[in-house]
Amino acid sequence: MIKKRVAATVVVKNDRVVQSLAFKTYLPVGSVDTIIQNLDRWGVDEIIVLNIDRTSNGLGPNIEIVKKISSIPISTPLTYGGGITSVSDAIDVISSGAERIIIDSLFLKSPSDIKIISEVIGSQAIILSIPFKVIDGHFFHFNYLTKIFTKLDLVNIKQYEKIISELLLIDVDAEGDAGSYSNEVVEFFSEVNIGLISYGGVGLSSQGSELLDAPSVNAIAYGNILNYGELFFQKVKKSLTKSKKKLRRSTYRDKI
Amino acid sequence: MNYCYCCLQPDTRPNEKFLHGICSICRYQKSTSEIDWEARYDQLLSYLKNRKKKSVKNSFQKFDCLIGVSGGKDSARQAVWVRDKLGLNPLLWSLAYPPEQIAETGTDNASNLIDLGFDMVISSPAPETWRKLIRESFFKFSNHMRASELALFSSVPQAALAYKIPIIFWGETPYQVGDLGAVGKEGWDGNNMKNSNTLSSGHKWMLDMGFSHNELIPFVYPDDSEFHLQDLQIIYLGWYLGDWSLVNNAIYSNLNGLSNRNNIAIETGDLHGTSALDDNWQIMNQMIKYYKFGFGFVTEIVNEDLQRGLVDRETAIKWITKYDGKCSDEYISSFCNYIDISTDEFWDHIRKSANKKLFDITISGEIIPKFVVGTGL
Amino acid sequence: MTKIGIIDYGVGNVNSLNKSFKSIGFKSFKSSDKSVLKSSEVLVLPGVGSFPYAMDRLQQLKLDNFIINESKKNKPIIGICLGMQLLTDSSEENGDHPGLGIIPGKIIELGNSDFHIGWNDIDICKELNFIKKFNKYEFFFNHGYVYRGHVKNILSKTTYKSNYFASAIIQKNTVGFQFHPEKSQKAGLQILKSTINFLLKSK
Amino acid sequence: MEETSFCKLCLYDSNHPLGLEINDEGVCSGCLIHQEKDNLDWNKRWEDLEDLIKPYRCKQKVKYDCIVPVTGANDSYFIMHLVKNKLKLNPLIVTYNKYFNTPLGIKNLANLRSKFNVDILIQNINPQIVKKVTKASLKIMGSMYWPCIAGQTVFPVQTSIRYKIPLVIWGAHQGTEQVGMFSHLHNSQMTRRYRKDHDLMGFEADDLLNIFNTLGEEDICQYRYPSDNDLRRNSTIGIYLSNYVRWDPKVQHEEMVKLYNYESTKFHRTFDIYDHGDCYNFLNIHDYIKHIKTGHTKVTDQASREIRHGRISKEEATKLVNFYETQLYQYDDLFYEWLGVKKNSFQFVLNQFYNKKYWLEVEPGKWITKKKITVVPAELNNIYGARFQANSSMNRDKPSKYITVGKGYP
Repeated sequence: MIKKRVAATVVVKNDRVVQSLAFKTYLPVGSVDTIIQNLDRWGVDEIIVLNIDRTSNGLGPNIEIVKKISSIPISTPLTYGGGITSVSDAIDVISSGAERIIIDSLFLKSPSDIKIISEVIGSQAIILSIPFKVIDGHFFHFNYLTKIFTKLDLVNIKQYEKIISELLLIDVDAEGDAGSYSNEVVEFFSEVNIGLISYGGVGLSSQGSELLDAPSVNAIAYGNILNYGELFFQKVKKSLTKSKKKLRRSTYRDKI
Repeated sequence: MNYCYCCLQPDTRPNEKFLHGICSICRYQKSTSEIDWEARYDQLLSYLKNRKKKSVKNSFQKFDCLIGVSGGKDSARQAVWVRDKLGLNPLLWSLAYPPEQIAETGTDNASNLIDLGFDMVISSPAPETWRKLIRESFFKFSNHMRASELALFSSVPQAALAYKIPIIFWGETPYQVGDLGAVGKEGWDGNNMKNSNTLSSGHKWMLDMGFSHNELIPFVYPDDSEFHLQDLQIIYLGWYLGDWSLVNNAIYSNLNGLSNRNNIAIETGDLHGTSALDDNWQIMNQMIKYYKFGFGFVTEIVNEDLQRGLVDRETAIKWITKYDGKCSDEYISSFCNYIDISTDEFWDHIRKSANKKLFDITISGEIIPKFVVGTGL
Repeated sequence: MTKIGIIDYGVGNVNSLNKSFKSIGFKSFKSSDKSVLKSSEVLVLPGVGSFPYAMDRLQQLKLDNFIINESKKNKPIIGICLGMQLLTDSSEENGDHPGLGIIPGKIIELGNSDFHIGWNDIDICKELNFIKKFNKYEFFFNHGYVYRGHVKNILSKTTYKSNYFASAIIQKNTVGFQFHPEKSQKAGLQILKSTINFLLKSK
Repeated sequence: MEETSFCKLCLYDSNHPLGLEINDEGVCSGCLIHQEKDNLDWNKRWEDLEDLIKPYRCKQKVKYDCIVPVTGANDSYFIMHLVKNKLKLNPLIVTYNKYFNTPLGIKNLANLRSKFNVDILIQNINPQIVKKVTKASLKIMGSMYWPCIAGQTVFPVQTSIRYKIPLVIWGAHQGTEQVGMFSHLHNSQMTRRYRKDHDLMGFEADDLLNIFNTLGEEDICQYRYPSDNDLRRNSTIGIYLSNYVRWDPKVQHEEMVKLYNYESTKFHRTFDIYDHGDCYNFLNIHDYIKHIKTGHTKVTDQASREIRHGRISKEEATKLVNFYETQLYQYDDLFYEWLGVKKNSFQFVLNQFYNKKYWLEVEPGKWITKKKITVVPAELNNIYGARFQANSSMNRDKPSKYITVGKGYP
C-alpha cells in the first residue's frame, strides 16, 4: 500500500536556511547542507527545498544548492522550488539531483510553460505551489512577490490535472503557528483531482492526523518545528499516531 | 603483641593470623619465590586475547579496559604497563578528593599521568557531603577514610558498567594487603572485592546520617547482578607483576615524571615521601592507625625491605621506633579545620580510640607506647 | 573494487547515484562517453522525466546502440525508474515510442491520469536470494507509467489503489527498478548493493 | 553573494557567522528576539520550565535528575544556582578539560563544586590525541578551538547515554541570544545538527578524517555525537535555561559574585570580566583568529548584548569595539609550546585564513584591517569598563602556565 508522506520543508534565503513566520519574519537557522544531511539521517519521507528569494531577485533556480545537496549525498527524495521559470530551469534542477520541482510564480506569469515542462520532465515531477489565505471563509491565492491576493480559481487549476502531479497548499497566515492550518482548504479543493501536500502551521497538533484522513491529502510538510529539537521528525510522527497505518514507520540510525 | 619472625609485622593487625610465628604477608611473599611469572604473563595475554573479542566498543569510545588511579605511584606504574606492555587502550578512572582535601602533589601527578598520554576521567563526589561523611567516619570509626575508601572502591566498577568496559585492572591482590576475604575464584580474580574489609561495612551508616540515596551515589558498590549482566571482570595486576612493591612501583613512576612529597620523615611517618601523595591526611590516618594497632606506615615500608633482605632487622627497628606514626601538626590542624573541630577535640578522640593495651596515656595527654618495637609487650 | 559506470545523458540524477554507490563501497563514475563507459563492470541507466525525451537524448549521444550491444555481451545493467522503462520494448507515454528492447514488455499508463508517488512496499515474486530478503520493504516511487510484460520477467510487484504493477523486473543480466533505490534511504542502498553483487556473481 | 547590510540597533551585520536576518525596518533578528525579554511573562515561562522538568525528577531519590555541563567560567554559577537552588534538582555535573586552564578557572570550578555540593565528572582526553586533532582542525578550518568546543558539547550528551540520565541542562542558547535563531517560545533544544552547524563550524568529528592527513578513527571517536538510536533509547533531551529565564549575563554574574564568590578578571581584548576567564586562549589568540576569519571579535558580541540590554549607546559600543579589537593578544607563547609549533610557523598557518572581505594583504604575510577605525585614545577604554570591576585575576598571583589538573583551593 502506498504510504502518505511526512515531508520536511527547508526554507532557503540568501543561501541559508531560515525560519519563516507567516512569510513576514525570518529568523536564521543554519546551513542548507547540514540541515538536509540531518533530515536525511532522520529518514524523512521527502525533503522540500523552498528557495524564497530567487524569483524576486530574478536569479533563476538555485542550481548550486541542489548540486550541493545531492553531493552530501542524501538518499531521500528531493523536491526543489524557487526561481524555476523555464523548461531549461526545470531540466537543470532535475539533472542536478532533484526528483521533483515546484512551480510557483510561473503559474501566475506564464502558465502555458508548465505543460511544456511536463512534456520534458514528466508530470510526476511537477508540483504546483499555492500559498493561500482564508478571509471570511473565502480562499485567496497569495502572490508573495506582489503581496497581492486574488480569489482562488479552481476551474483554472483543474486544467492542470494531467500536467502536474500534486499541489502544495501553503497556509500563509498559519505558518509558524502550530495547529492553525486551515483544514477547510482540503474540502475546498475536493473537486480538483490532484493530490495535495499541506504545509504551514500544522505543528505538533492533532491536526496532522485529521488532514491525513482526507483521501486527497498525499502528504503533510513540516518546516520550522523540525529545527527545534533532537529527533523532532520522529516526534512529529508520534503526533500522527492516529494515522500510523498510513505512514512509514520511524527509523533511527545506529551508525553515526 | 608479637612480631613476625621474618618481618616486623605485629599480630595486632586486623584479621592477621601468624602461623609458626610468621605473618600472612611473609608467607605470601615466600610463596611468590616459586612462581613462574612468565607462565602467568602468558596466561594473562591469552585471557585478554579472548576477552578482547567480546569487548563492546561503541562508536564514541574505544577503550579496552579501565584502571582505577589516584595521583600516586601505583597508578602511573599500572597505567604505563597496561598500555605499553599489554598494548591495551585503557581509560584511567580517578576518584579524586574534593578541593579542600586533595594535595597539590596529587593534582600534579594526575596532570603528569594525563600528559604521559592517557585518557582519564576524574570523578569527585559532592564536597560538602564528603565533608560530613569524613567527620562522621572520623568519630564513628576513628578512620576518616572509611567513607572515601568506599567511593574509591565503588567508583571504578560503577564507571566500567556505565562505560560498558569489560575489564578492570586493580593493583594489589588481597594476599598482598592481607585482606583474604576478598580473594576470588583464582588469585587474579577480583570479582569478590565486595567482601574486602573496606567494602564490607557498606554504606548503611551514611543513610543513617540522614542522607538520601541520590546523595550517596558515588559510595555504593554495584550489585553482583550488574557484574554478571555485563560480564565485568576485575583483574588484580599484582598477581602478574612479580616485582610489585612500594619501592619498585615508586621507582617506575618516579622515572615517568611522578613527583614525591618533600619528605621529612618525622613529619610524614614515611621514609621516602612516595606514599599517599594526593592526600596529606592519610599521614594523619597512619598515625591514628599506629595508636590503634601499634604500627603505621613505616612498618609497612620497612617490612617490604626486610622481606627482600634490603635492610637488617636492627636498622628496621630503629626506623620504626623513630618515625612510625609520626605526623606534623600542620596536617592535623588542617584536618581539624576541615571537619570544624578544635585540635583538643581531635586529640581527645584519638586518646579515646587509642589501644590502651598498647599505649599509656599520661596525665598531660601524651600517648606513649608500652611496647618495644621488635619485641612486643 | 567493482567499477560501476553511470550513464550520464542529461536526464536524471547522476550525482546522487554516484555518491550512493561510493557510500556502499563501490567504485563508480559517470560519463556520457561510450569508450569510457565500456570500461565499467556494471552499467547503470538512471532517468527522470518523460520517455520520449529521454530516448531522444540517448539516441543523440549514440548511447542506445551502445547499451544494447553491451547487453548482448552480457554486461550487467541496472535501470532505475525511467531508466528501467527505457530498457523495455516500448512506451505509450505521449504517443508510442520504441525502447531499447533489452527486457521484453512495454510501458503503459498507470491509468486515470494517476501518479504513483511516494513510499510503497514491494512483494517479491521470484525465489532469488538477492532480492527475497527485501519482501515488504518500502521504497520511493515517482512515476505515472508502469511495466506490462511476462511474469517470468517480474521480480516484485507493488500494490497501488487495489491494482498492482511490476516494481522490479529482470532479464538475464539486466535488472530494472521502478522505484528509486538511491532515494530510498537504508533499504535502497542495501538493495543496490545486493543486486550488484548478484549480477557480478551470475555474470 | 548579497551585499552586507547592517542592523540599525546593534553592531551586527548580515555576515554574522551564525547567520542574521535584517528586516525591512533595518532591525536584525537578534534584536527582534531580544525584545521578547521585555515582553514575555517570565513567571509563566518559569512555570513552563517546571512543567518541562517534572518528569525527570527522580521521585524515589535514588538517581541523578539531570546532567549539567559546567566550566570554571561563563554562566556555570548561574546555571547551577538555578538548577540546584531554584529547581532543587540533583545534578551530575560534567566538564570537558580544555587543557588551557588558568588558575582562575581552576579556582572557580573548585569553588563551584563546593558551593553547590555536587558530584562531578571531568573528562581528560589523551593530550597527545587532542594536539593531533587540534592540528587537524587548524589545517582544515583554521580553528585552534574545535576540540574544546566539540568536547564540551558532546561529553555531557555521551554521559547522558552512559549513565542513563535523559535530561541535560544547558545555559544560554547562543543562536537565540546573539542572532535570534529561535523565539524563546520555540523552546528550542540541543541538537546534533545545531552543534555541527554552529558550534563546530560545519565539521563533525568524522569530517576531520581524510586520506591526506594522519588522523584515525581512534583519534576522533571521543568527539562523536551519540547515534540517533542511542539518543532515542535513552530519550536524551537537552534544554536551554535561557528560554525560560530572562537571560542577562551581567546582572546574573554580579549576583553570583555576591552569593557564591565567583571570581572575575580583567581582559585585554574586551571590557567584560566574567566570561572565559578559565582559558588562556579564548579571549586571546582564539579571539584574534575569530577576528581574521569573521571580521569581528568577542567584544562585538558583548557590546551588542549591552546595547540590547539598554546599558550602552551604539556610539559608545562602537568606541569600545574599536579600542579592544586592536589590542594585542597575550599568552600565545604558552599555546605554541603546548602544541609544539614555532611562533612564526603558526603565523604562517593563520595567514591562510584571513578573510579578504575584512583584511587587505599589503605585503606578503602582512595584513591590515579594511575597517575604518577612528583611533580611540586609551583613556576611553574605561568609558564602560568602570561598570565591570574585576575582583580577581586570571593568574591569581601564580605563574602563567596551563594547568592540566589543579587544586583550586583555597
